[in-house]
Amino acid sequence: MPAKSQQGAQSVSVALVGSGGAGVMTAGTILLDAAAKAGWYGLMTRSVGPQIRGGESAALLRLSTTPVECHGDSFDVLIAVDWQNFTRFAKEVPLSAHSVVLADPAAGAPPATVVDIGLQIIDVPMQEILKKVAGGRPNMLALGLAAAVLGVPDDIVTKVVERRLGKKGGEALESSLQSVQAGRAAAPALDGRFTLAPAADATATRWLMSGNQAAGLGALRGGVRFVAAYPITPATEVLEWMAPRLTKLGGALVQAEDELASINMIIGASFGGVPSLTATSGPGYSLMAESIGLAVAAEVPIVVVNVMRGGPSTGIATKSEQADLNIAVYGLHGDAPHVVVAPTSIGDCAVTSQWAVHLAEKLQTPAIVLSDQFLGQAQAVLSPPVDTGEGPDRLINAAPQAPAARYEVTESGVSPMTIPGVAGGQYISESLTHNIRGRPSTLADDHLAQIEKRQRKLSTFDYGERWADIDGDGPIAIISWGSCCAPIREAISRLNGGGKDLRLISLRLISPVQPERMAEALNGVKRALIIEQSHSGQLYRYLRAYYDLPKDTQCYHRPGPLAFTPGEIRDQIARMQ
Amino acid sequence: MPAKSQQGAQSVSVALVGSGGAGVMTAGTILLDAAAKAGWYGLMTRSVGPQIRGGESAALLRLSTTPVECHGDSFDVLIAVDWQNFTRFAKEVPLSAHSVVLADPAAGAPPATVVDIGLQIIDVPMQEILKKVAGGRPNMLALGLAAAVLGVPDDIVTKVVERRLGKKGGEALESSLQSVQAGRAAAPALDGRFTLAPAADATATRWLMSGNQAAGLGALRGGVRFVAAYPITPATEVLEWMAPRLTKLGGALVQAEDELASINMIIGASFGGVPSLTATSGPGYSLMAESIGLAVAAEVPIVVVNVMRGGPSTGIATKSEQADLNIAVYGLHGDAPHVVVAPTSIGDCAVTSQWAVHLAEKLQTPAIVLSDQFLGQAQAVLSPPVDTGEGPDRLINAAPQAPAARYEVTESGVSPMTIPGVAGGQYISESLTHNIRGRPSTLADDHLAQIEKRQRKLSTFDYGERWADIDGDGPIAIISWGSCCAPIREAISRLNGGGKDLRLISLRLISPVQPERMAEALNGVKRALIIEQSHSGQLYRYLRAYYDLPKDTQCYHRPGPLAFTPGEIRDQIARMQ
Amino acid sequence: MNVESTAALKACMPADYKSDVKPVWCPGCGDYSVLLAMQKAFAELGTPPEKIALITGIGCSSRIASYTTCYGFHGVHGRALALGTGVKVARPDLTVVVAGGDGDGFSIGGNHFLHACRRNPDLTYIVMDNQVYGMTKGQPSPTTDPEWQSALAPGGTGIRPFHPLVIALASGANFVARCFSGDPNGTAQTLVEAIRHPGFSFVQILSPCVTFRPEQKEWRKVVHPAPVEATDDPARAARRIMSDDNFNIGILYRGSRPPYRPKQSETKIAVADLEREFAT
Amino acid sequence: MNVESTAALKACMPADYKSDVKPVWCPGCGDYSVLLAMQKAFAELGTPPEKIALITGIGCSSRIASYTTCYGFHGVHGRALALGTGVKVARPDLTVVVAGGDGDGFSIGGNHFLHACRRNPDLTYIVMDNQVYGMTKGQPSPTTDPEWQSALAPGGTGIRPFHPLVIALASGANFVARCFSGDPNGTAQTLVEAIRHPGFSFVQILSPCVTFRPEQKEWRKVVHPAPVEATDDPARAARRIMSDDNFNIGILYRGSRPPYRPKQSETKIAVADLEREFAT
Ligand SMILES: Cc1ncc(C[n+]2csc(CCOP(=O)(O)OP(=O)(O)O)c2C)c(N)n1
Ligand SMILES: Cc1ncc(C[n+]2csc(CCOP(=O)(O)OP(=O)(O)O)c2C)c(N)n1
Ligand code: SF4
Ligand code: SF4
Ligand SMILES: [Mg+2]
Ligand SMILES: [Mg+2]
Repeated sequence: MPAKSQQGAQSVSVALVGSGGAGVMTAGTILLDAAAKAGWYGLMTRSVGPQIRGGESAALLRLSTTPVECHGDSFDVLIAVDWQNFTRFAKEVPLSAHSVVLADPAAGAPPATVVDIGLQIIDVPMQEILKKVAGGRPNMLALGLAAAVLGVPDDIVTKVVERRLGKKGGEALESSLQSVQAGRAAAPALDGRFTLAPAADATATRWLMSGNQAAGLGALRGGVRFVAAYPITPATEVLEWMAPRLTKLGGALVQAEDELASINMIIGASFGGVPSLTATSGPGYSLMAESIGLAVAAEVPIVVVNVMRGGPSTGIATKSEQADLNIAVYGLHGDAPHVVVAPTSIGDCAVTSQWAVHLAEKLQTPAIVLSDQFLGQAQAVLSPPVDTGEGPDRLINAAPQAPAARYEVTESGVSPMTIPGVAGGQYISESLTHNIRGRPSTLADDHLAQIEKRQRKLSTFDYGERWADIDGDGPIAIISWGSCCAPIREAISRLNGGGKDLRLISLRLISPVQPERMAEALNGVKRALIIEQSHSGQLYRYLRAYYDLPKDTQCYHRPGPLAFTPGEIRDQIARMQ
Repeated sequence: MPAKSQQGAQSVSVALVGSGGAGVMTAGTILLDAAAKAGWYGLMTRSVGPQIRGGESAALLRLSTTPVECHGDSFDVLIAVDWQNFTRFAKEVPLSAHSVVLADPAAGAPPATVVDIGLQIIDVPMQEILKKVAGGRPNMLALGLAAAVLGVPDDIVTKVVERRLGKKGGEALESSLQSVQAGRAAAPALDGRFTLAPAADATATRWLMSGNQAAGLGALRGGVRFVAAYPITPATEVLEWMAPRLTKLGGALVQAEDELASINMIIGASFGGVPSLTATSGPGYSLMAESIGLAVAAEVPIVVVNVMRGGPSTGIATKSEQADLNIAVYGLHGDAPHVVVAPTSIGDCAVTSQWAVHLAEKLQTPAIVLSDQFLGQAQAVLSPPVDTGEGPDRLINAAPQAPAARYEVTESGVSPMTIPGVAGGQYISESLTHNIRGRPSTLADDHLAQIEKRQRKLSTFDYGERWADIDGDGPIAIISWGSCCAPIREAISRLNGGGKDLRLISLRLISPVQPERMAEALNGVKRALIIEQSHSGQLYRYLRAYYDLPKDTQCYHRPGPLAFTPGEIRDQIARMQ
Repeated sequence: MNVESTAALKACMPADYKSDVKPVWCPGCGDYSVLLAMQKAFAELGTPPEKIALITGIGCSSRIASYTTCYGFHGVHGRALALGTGVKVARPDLTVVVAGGDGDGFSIGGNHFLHACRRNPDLTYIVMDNQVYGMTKGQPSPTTDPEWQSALAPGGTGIRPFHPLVIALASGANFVARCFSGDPNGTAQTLVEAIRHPGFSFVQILSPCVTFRPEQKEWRKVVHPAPVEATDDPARAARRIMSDDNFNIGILYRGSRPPYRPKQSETKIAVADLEREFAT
Repeated sequence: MNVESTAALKACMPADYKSDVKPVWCPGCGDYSVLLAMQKAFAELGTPPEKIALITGIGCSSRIASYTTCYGFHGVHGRALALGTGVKVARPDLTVVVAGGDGDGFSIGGNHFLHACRRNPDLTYIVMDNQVYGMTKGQPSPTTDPEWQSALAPGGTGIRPFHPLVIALASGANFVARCFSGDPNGTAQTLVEAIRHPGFSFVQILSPCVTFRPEQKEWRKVVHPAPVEATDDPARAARRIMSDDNFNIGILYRGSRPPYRPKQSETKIAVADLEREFAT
């Protein structure tokens, strides 16, 4: 049930469902955009069926007076244009006895599972109403209904519809606007139960973006100017967002023939001196493993964004899971230390990917960004993620003395690099075990010296405070990462007393481990709970391998595809308290 | 210093060094073979330089009255045909003040590092001597020297030379035999210091084989009849040994275009009902990762032998390291449980690979055999590894009722499989998340049911006693694996009182973990020492993640390429005691 | 009717090869007709579904296996030909058909295509070519024309398209044909011949993606039968194909290379016989 | 003399491109002469070593980068063309030469070969073809004849050899030549032309493996200059190559496709300009 005050609700969840492809998604996007303009924050995810096009789909929105990055325990309002295949994604649209359903009786009776909840079902004769609108659109009618119920101002909705659908031309636009109005007119009076309160900082700048776009932006901010990639769900939008923008920045994106090519193309480009990135998901990441190891051994900076989806194998391409932690951390043959970072929120995809570029360049190593489908494909209205100002700070030897010692053993472990074109700096970037000059060697001493150097540069680097976000200082620590962080934050804030006995550690730096910082972060902690979306508890096992965790450490983990809800997590925490 | 009794030494180490390619290796092989015929056990490894052919090389032998699978702390006898590039592999031929060097003064002075040891250097004018033998061969002269020093009977050496070099024809054979005799005649009297005592069980059957051959034999015993592979050092011999033998057994080996093809070919063949295997090393294994995950998800039995070499990346192809444990255990995207086993000795490569076939087939999952270059390429004279009698015991539904539920959720977690060709059993072997009928599904329930089933079949299977070899029952446990086990066994037996306070756990089943058996194995243990050949302590971290180790657990680990010596390990153990 | 368990007992009908799974394909997708053609071909061949292994990669087109009643494998992206080769070598008694899309077969799977043509296993490879990555929502594939606009390649790729038939011939395919999904009967007939032909048979089927390449609906108007009979001279076939308009439909080449069969020795032995070689 | 730091100041000599690393190659290996030819070609081009990026895979032949004074990359097996494409796109100012063996380029690397030909980046690809895997001690490669005996393929592979030049032409290579390592001067001359030619230039160099294919020492006797001049008609070039004896040495095709350059927009912007699109 939405918290309701005199000023209206703090947050409201609305699901727009209906078959026929993009219809409800368009309505949802307009609603989200309008809400942003009206000063609210918000989140929209989509649920699609197996059909490539035209199958069932649902736009799942949550609008809020404060920043919001997860859905609630149940949806307040469900607007069903039709019920086609609703059962397929019913679990993604949890409803409660307090929910309200607006549905067209002409589209058939609501499914028994919905009726049985005992919620309020209000008939809205949508098809009937639309008969009166020339070219009437059910999705726009649903938009009008939702806007009315939530109290999103008319003029703002109209403006957004005009901007977004304007290119469709006069008549189409006109019937859309009329459908919206018809929806508004048909909306039932619900005592303002779902009307949103005004946002506290309604005039502050808001951005509407997905995590995948944010990751692209962060990479460009960090200095990436070359991308090679092979399309894969749910990472393709990172690439499709970057492609046209790179050409405007003087960079380039090459669609490679496969992931083996894309990873090697970026290694080549980075060897040439240009900060480079690829984006993929589990199956593609697996194919890149051998050559990520090459970048480790040859010490070539690269960034690989893995937007995790359900696994194993082809798995569930359109849904989220956090089960690629193992392969990201441990998935290279030989001893091959490298950097793994993970965004802690949708907006943080920008900050974390910018940081990844910086770390890769600074440490001359691959940096893996482990995002996930939820973060990547959710659309959010959020405060603009900061530009950290960090760029590709590569240690370059601009005036080399021959013979070049490309792999010189230095105290920091970082060896100055020369860039092709510069005389006297020639060297071979080498995949074989090599000596300081990059000459192949099978000597134990050379092998050890280079292996130690590569470990040292990672272990001794000062990653600063950004390794994790730490909230609270209670004796019970929750450790988590990625898209799990948002529902955990909400669960904590809901707990009695604002969860004062809790402390949340949202990890951003997964590898290398930070034992000292963790010890400090766990100072005073008696019990710990690790929360993650994997069946085998990958994060828990990893932390256990490398950190000294409190004796009483538990792990709550389960696979995808369903996202965690704040309520589900609150129950887990309550059990600890 | 070799243990010396009235009956002679228990074991003697001899290094034959010299440039010019295979010469000393041939001599070494003959010596090993002859020693076997004379009733001893033995081991031979080779050290080669970077040159593809004709570079420096060394045959490193150890002959013993009891089974032996590692070199000693130093070599007793070094026979140098010449000193070319000796420094490149000097670390692999440790010498002590008790060692004896036989060298031709005409080939130049011994390197200072050798002289400085203060050992006995005996001049043998090899070139001079060979002038008197038509077509004289330095390597055969070295063989004669070695045979004389060690006391390998003349007639046996002659017989082996005849058998092995017979095909070279009359004159070549004649000059070889004469060179051997010339060597014998030139051998200095060394007070029988390095004469081997007769073996205890001199008449027992002995086999001369490498670990790679043993792995091939085990696979064939287990029922493998299809192999697809791409050549790679140091795994190629598994394939080259199997290829002609498979054709004789009615099976087939296909050389694939790359590892992506080879792994998929064996998955296809196994789907077709034929137990299948591939063999590779780190770089090739990395490339297979995506499709090993396919075999996990689609539940297709396959065996992948990874003969580990130095890493990361191309690394050191010809030397041993144990740094692919991480990728073998954790290297698949998504939650993808599978079997990982590792041979504990050269002969055990046969037993472990046979077991791997059995487990893969029984559990319908990929089984990874983690061998290493030392085990794989060392030649040993050993007691014949047993045929365990285990075959491909796949759970087959021979009389299926349509509709087929290929991925039926069973208590054991193993779903009966139908084989193409059988009517009514048709199903789709599916890489997408699927329901029990193999139909693609994105439902949380189906996803969980199949993920749990795949974990359950591995976790609940009874692996029996073979999960580890446990020697001793003292309060200090040493846990190790692969080629480390042999020097550890020797170190323990050397320790005062035969290391009674020690207990050695040589792991054969790496994954899935066996917490109960380990707890039992660690019963009464106060302290533990984990020993492994990796820079990052991969085994230690893995055990820490999944097992409850004693509070006082230490890890001794370093990278390759040098093998551990018993003395090095004894020192580590001594520190614990 | 329980198709699966009775199929072997009676004459096969196209419907016997159709499963109860609803395709995920968009309404109007060319792949529906490919499925139909495949069913007709299997029925005409009279091979019962359990004797057919239909092996696919990943993509819209690669979903086809699920929609049949054959044994099938929906593997990973780009590796179907390797899977299929493994099946065929291990089980020469099965009819192996490998199918997928242009991205699956010519982009990520290009190497296996080259080497399958060369190796010449006795199987049939069907590529449903829509000149786009359908499944991932509209990126250019190797057969896409260089000017085609897309989010990933604004302004077009500028890259010359891959010519599957020419490459197939140059690498040694033993049977080469082009079909159009809009003609399921003709396609079925070609598939029958392709499957019957020994060795590696390659069939490119132009199969429109109505969602991301709606202009391909026009293909119906431009396809036409190949003006001449299939040749058994690869050079002539290549010349013809290189100079045709890419809409020439028919069997274009029939070769006579013997199919790949791994060597087998005359003398068979038991594993225990191998042990002798290790005795010292 | 410190070659590396003074190279840019003076006319380049072949010796300026030779490093102090001793090759691992067997005495008599054909690759020594390829190295010599490469040095001569670089000297004649006058490109200083620091402006050359020599990118290789894994194999005996792929060791060549170490033996020069150029910038180099000794990557992983089979991916040299992808590495080289990345270098060239990111750094169009560099002269990019990719080199390796027949296993590296046509077996594991076959897909990148196809797509590099098609994509046509301005680089030169040299394959030292010895029809064997030298580095791993003698297994058949795609160019090995089907009867060749080896431990891995007893009785021969029975598989038709891969024809690199035909595939290169069919996939769009812009310059195609065949050389023999035993003729370092001729090879050097061809390399000069290949490197100068815009777009993707492919040069197959027959380079004997004296250790695992000693019979290749006889190549010296059978190679002969191509009887006709290079053509600019790919079909004609293909026909000629398909019917020649595989020992025809010379430049066989010169095309005129413009090299690959990723699209660049006229208007340049700053990253901050992108932020506006997110504002609501
Ligand atoms: C290794 C890997 N990379 C990328 C993908 C994503 N992916 C799925 S299908 C596909 C392309 C499909 O195109 P095509 O083969 O032409 O089939 P179509 O959908 O057009 O029928 C891609 C890139 C994947 N599943 N696996
Ligand atoms: C992924 C991977 N697979 C296999 C190998 C082993 N390997 C190294 S070189 C080589 C083949 C070399 O043949 P070629 O490219 O013809 O070069 P050559 O040695 O004949 O010059 C192979 C298979 C490897 N290094 N990496
Ligand atoms: S996206 Fe294209 S190829 Fe895929 S199902 Fe739809 S129409 Fe067919
Ligand atoms: S093995 Fe062959 S290719 Fe390799 S270096 Fe020796 S001769 Fe040359
Ligand atoms: Mg397609
Ligand atoms: Mg070769």
